[in-house]
Amino acid sequence: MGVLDLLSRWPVLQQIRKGDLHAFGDTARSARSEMLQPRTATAGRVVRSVCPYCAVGCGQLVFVKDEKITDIEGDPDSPLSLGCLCPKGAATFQLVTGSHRVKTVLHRKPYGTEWEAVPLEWAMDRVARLVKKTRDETWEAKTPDGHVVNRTLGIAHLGGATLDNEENYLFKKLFSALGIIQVENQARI
Amino acid sequence: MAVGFFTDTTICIGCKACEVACKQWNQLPDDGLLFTGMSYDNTASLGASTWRHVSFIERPVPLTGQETGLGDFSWLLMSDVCKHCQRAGCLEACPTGAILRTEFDSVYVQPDICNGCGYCVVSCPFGVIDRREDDGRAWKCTLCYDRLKGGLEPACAKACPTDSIQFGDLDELQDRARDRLERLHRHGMAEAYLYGADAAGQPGTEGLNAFFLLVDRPEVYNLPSDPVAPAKKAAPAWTSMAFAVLGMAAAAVGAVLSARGGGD
Amino acid sequence: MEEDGRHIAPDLGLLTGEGSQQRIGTAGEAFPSRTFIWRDLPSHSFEEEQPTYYGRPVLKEPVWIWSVPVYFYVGGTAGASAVLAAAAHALGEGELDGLVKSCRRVAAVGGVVGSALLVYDLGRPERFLHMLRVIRPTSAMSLGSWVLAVAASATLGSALLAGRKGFLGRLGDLSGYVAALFGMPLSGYTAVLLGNTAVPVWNATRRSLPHLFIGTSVSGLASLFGLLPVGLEPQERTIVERFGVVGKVVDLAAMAVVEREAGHAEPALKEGVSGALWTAARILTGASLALSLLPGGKRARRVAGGLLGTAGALALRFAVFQAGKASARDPRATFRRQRDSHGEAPESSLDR
Amino acid sequence: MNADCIVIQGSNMAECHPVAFRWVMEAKARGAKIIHVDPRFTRTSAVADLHVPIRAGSDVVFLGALIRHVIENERYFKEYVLRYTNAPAILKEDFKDTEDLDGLFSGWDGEKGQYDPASWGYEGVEVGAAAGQRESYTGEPFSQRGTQHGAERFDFTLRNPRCVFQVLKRHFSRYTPEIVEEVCGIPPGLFFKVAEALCDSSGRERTAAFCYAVGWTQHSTGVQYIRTASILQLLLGNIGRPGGGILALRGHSSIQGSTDIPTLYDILPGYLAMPKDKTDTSFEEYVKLNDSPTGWWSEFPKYIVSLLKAWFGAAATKENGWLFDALPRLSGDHSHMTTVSAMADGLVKGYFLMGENPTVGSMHGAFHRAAMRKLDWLVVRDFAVTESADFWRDAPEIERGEVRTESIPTEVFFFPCAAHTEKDGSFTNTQRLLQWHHKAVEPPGDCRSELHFAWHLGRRLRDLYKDSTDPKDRGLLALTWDYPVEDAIEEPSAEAVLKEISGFRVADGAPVDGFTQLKDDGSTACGCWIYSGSYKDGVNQPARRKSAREQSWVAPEWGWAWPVNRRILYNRASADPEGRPWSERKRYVWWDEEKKKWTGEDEPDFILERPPSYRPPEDAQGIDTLAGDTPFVMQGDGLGWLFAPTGLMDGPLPTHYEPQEGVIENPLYGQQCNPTRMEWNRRENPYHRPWNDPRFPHVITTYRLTEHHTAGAMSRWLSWLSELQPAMFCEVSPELAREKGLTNGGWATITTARGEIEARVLMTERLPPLRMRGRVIHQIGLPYHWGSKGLVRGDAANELIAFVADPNVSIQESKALTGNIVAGRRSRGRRVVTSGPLVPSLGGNRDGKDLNRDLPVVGQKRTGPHGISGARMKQDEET
Repeated sequence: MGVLDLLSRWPVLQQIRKGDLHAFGDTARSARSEMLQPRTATAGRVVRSVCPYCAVGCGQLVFVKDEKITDIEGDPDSPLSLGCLCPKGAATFQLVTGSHRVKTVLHRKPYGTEWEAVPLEWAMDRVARLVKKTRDETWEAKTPDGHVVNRTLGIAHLGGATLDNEENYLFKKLFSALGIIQVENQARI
Repeated sequence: MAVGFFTDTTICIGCKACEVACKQWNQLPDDGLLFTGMSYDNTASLGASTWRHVSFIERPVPLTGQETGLGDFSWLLMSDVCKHCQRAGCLEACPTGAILRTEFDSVYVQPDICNGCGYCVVSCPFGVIDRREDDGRAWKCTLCYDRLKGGLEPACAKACPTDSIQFGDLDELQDRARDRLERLHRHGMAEAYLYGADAAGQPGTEGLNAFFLLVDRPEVYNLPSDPVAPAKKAAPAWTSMAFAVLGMAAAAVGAVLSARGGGD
Repeated sequence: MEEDGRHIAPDLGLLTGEGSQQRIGTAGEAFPSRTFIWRDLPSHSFEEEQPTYYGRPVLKEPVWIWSVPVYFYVGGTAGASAVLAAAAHALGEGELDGLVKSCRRVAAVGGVVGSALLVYDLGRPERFLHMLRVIRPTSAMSLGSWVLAVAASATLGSALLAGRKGFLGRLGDLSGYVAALFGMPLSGYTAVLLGNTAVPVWNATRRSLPHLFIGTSVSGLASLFGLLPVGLEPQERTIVERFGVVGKVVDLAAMAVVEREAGHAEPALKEGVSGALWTAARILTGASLALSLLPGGKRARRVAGGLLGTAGALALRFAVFQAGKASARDPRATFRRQRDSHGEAPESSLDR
Repeated sequence: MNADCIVIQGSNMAECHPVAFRWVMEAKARGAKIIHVDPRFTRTSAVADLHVPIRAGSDVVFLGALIRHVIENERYFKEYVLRYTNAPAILKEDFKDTEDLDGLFSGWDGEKGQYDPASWGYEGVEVGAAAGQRESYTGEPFSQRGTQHGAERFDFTLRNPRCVFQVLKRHFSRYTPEIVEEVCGIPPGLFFKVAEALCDSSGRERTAAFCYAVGWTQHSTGVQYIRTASILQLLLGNIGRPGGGILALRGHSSIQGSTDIPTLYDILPGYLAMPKDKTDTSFEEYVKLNDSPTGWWSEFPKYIVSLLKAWFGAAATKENGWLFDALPRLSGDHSHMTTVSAMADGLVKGYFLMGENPTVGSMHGAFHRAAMRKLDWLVVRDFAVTESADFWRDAPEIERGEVRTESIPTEVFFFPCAAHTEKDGSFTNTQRLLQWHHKAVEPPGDCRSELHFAWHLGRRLRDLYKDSTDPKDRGLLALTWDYPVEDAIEEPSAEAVLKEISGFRVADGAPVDGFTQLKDDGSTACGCWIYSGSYKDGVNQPARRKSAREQSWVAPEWGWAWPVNRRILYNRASADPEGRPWSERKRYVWWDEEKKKWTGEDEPDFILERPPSYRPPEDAQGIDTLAGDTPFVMQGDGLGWLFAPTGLMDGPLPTHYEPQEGVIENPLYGQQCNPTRMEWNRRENPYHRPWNDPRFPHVITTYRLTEHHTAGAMSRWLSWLSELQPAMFCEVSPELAREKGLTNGGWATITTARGEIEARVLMTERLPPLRMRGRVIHQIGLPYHWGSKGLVRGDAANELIAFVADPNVSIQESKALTGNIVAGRRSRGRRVVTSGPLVPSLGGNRDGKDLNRDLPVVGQKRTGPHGISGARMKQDEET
């Protein structure tokens, strides 16, 4: 009986029934409020992570639901941060899920005026060929005064302070093997 | 059981982690990218989309216990929030029952009920709750009602790096606050005091569930010195209305009778 | 990219938090009061004597729009009308049916239009029924909503059934009296509603405001009759006019009291838009009173008096409304009132 | 935090590291005194007990005066100084101090423009010239590296005029409180307060700590800033003890890791030197120069061999010198600024930018863009298109029409990167703690990790070269590159890489427990010896997450700290020479007489079974030379160096030099600036006068805000952060504002010879004008987070900064320079880089005769390639 049902849920009637003069509490509560719970409770999984901003290395908990991130907050178990985060760390959710993130590779032709979206594979191949070309053209086996240097000064790298150790390791390993020595990062700056 | 915040402004470093942690958890929008020129405060005030707000007060007055080569100068930092008053103006004003007092003794606005009548906005003696025109509903700090239901502490208190914002059982917080105050007084900081810690300290609201430790007058932090939940003073208004309407009735009767009389 | 102030890519993050449903347009329209830049040295906002926080408001301005003060007028008039109708019906011995009928009509129209105006002001009009979800004795608006609901339906009934014979007629008369009973608070509760807020000028004047509003309701009704093309018997006219004179006198007297009570919030009644409106109201009401006191019953005089009176009543409602906004913007109005122990705290605890 | 006093100098800790600052506040709650020495009154000062405003660039004077105070008043920790530092060591007779040479040390070579440190050594100990020269190429100031032995003669009475202690005393004798007032603008009263607080909080029972950040490093003499603090802390006995030390607060999640496993030109993983062309002609030569007969570096061969095995696998054999010849060689400075100059001169054709935004984050953005316009190709990897990626169409000079997009030949690639939540990997935090972050979700679209990029690029290149027999490609083809890949996107396994970094036995691939198990016979492979053990027992140690509540305050089971999970370095010093804790209150590690081994709260930083009583026999080699009471095991002599006999480019003792662009003449010495500083004398990089430049009368200092992150690529796009600091602004005092007609919230334009930027004005007393020598010197504060992109936009402060660097680590000077400020918005003024000098030059870079940065003897430095002059300039190529 829809109408009766509706009436029975009418807070005023409950007020009268319970003799609740002010209706400050339960009688005023809606079904939604009744069911309310933290979204972390419904997350599929929690992944342990580290804040990507500064070098304090505060612990973070990443809550994932349906392969999407629903919340990122401090990890109370971390002896460094005990669950605290600074404003940047607290904004990590926006950093990793923000609509500012570009999701396709962009390419600007020489003398071009616009970016063009290009396939990842093509771009990787292109970069590899450019590296080879530049390396071969600028290879320096010996210095003018005859010292062995086997290197190229034609290619340089900047960056690493925000990368993982494993990533820096592969770069240093690869670039050293390629004879690229101008490898630098923010630590110098 | 009653829970709340104790915000100790003497250890606040004004990092605004609370503001962002709150926005992140509640997924609130920014409320304007405006440079205000008010020290480092570009949020200006609490509002419908800003439930934690950090104030920055540059004072030409020294802070007890601190010495600086600048001479008479100090920088007061304070994270403000909804006070979740014992006598809450907004709660008592809300005609729809959208605002209620939760099982945690906090004051919560139900977004599915609020119809945006705007009466709570004028009834809050702290100017906390606000209606966002483009949304049409009234919003304010929920004390992370959803988190509390899940046994979690509110986002701002959790994030606060220096524990300037402390969350917990109200009685326990009050004890902690008194100890802290006592300690500060012992160290010569006579100006320190608790704001709204209990009914005695703030009869107008009968105490705040979110109270503060301050070192200058409330107005300096944009807080009222003696806020009162409007409904506490409703009686005289109703009484004088009663007299007035009776007067009106009398006038009506009088007008009719006199005219009839005159008609004879 | 849809600018929602959160900028979350739907394929990467979920928006399910408490505030995630908050709709936003541009920040500008959301916070008109925020578009300002502090031009002075930050530490200069610090005044030893009367500190404020960069002069920013401590309170939030009322978010209500024009329809609210208009409702004050309409609702008040309707209430007064219902009362007069009942009085005339009770004491008229059937000779004042014309007056009764038109009063009931005015009340009925007022009830309907008033409700409409309130719904229009809501942030979420579709939820207007929530007003009757609970009864909160602490909330003047809650009580007012119930009063309006009953009064509006009663006036409607009384108007529709006016002049019927038999049972329906008696039913109409009954609802007429019900309407009068609820019409009385209807014409005055809005003053209490304003008085029971944190807005300095309203709160300070919460004792005198009801008298002001009732007076305006009465004078507003009388002035309205001056304009309405309704054929009233001379006797009926006299009733209305005498009723009106009382209203206008109360009005002017109450204004003086209100000014005195306002205290630190008085500037709101003297300066700016609200100040101008306040003065205008006083002049208009005074003028219309003068007119209605002149002897003779020329129609032109009645119309003129009606115009002045109506304008005065409306001006007064808007004056009070605007004064509220102005005093909410001024932090000192709040701070100084409380320092002068208009709050609850004992003197001693105010020394900090 | 167990410190009793914390001095924060050169850092705005509360703003830049709020969560780390939590522990400072905790210490404060326990009664510790917090002192903040900073030109500005910041959010750190707001909660400090004592704030000392100091002129940017004068810290060495302040710290030097503290050292003098400690020595003159005999407040140093005598037993600690005598036994644990080289204070008693006797120096060579021919050593000359700055006292004697008006700001120079002995060994200055005007030709090379650098020092020959031979005369800085201990008496009777020869420092090979090769070492000296090699040091001149070594990037990081690794004094303990090389053939440096301990001193042979000591004077434990510390009376010998040639012992380190007396030299130190004499060197700092002129750093008086009066000089502090004159140079730093600090009244003696304040100075003594700091000095006493420090001394009172040091000794057996108490410890004091220093915290610094780029406020110390970003100076033309930055390394010496830290050296000064180290000397002070050694004298006070605050190194290697709980609540003591010198904490570097670093700005990026893995900036420590990117130094340990360097994306830096001059070192290999684990701070092993990159080979140099002239000296490291063969593996044997290289080892000979880097090996050390004494101290921990005697283990060097094991580390380099294991590294080469890790890289070249089976191809690396003893016969072919472990393929050492496949490594490229350095021939001078190849640091960032040098590289950019080379780029501007057209030598660099291709450039990789991995999550870095130099046109905003590095000094002199306009010069960076000018250089990048010379590139054939540029690869940028980031979250969104940064200013650096868009340099070809979104730049001031293009906006002004000085450069046309259509005329820029560079081919540009933008690769979207994966977030830390979309990949596995480890960060190393500022306390050397490795922490693993796990992949939470798949990266969207074509976003990929740098691991993915590096590995697949390598895979492709090895494929392109696979048939090559050219010796130059030998290393690439020999490279061990067979990491397992996961998922559809073929993501290489980060854990597999970690295993290689940590090290394993070549025979069976079993992980090693730590670097003590590494061998120099090729039987072990290890990608970074200091990280050895991070994959101990096949367990991903950095991923350990035992709750803080379930373990001791040292929390050894959370993540993994290098070396061997040690949390405090040199912690042997927390016990007295006999191995007992200095005091109960400060017990940390100690010698356990029953068990006959070192034990304690932390992993002892010492040979576990070596008793305090051990003394090395005459014929001792390697680590056996370390006595039982020499805690500084990495040093050749196991002692803390008050005096650095080798390893530093600009002298064995810290000396105050004014910044490249200063406001006063150096009151201490005739030598105005660091004689060995690196300059780039080029048209695009004009310098102001060394001091009193009428065009640029004010001091400019740059800094960060809590609400943004460095160059802003991770914060300017986020509304929750942007709304908190929505506009580029400059902080000025009311006095300066009045003088220049600036209004709060209005616009101002700040200029240097390099460029001009506009900013909102924020008037405040927090940045007071300095009163020095009767003059009022105004300071201008500039946060540097903004650029032309993102939700909130503004000019980049770094446009103003010149190329000039510290000689030891080539770090730029951005914390103290000069400039001018005027009311109003940026003009259409043309820039020096694109269109010749912005302002009339005053007698070129080397300035007029009256104002010299250098003494005549120094002044004749030659200019090398790319206009570089300075200590690490390549000597063999003239231009």
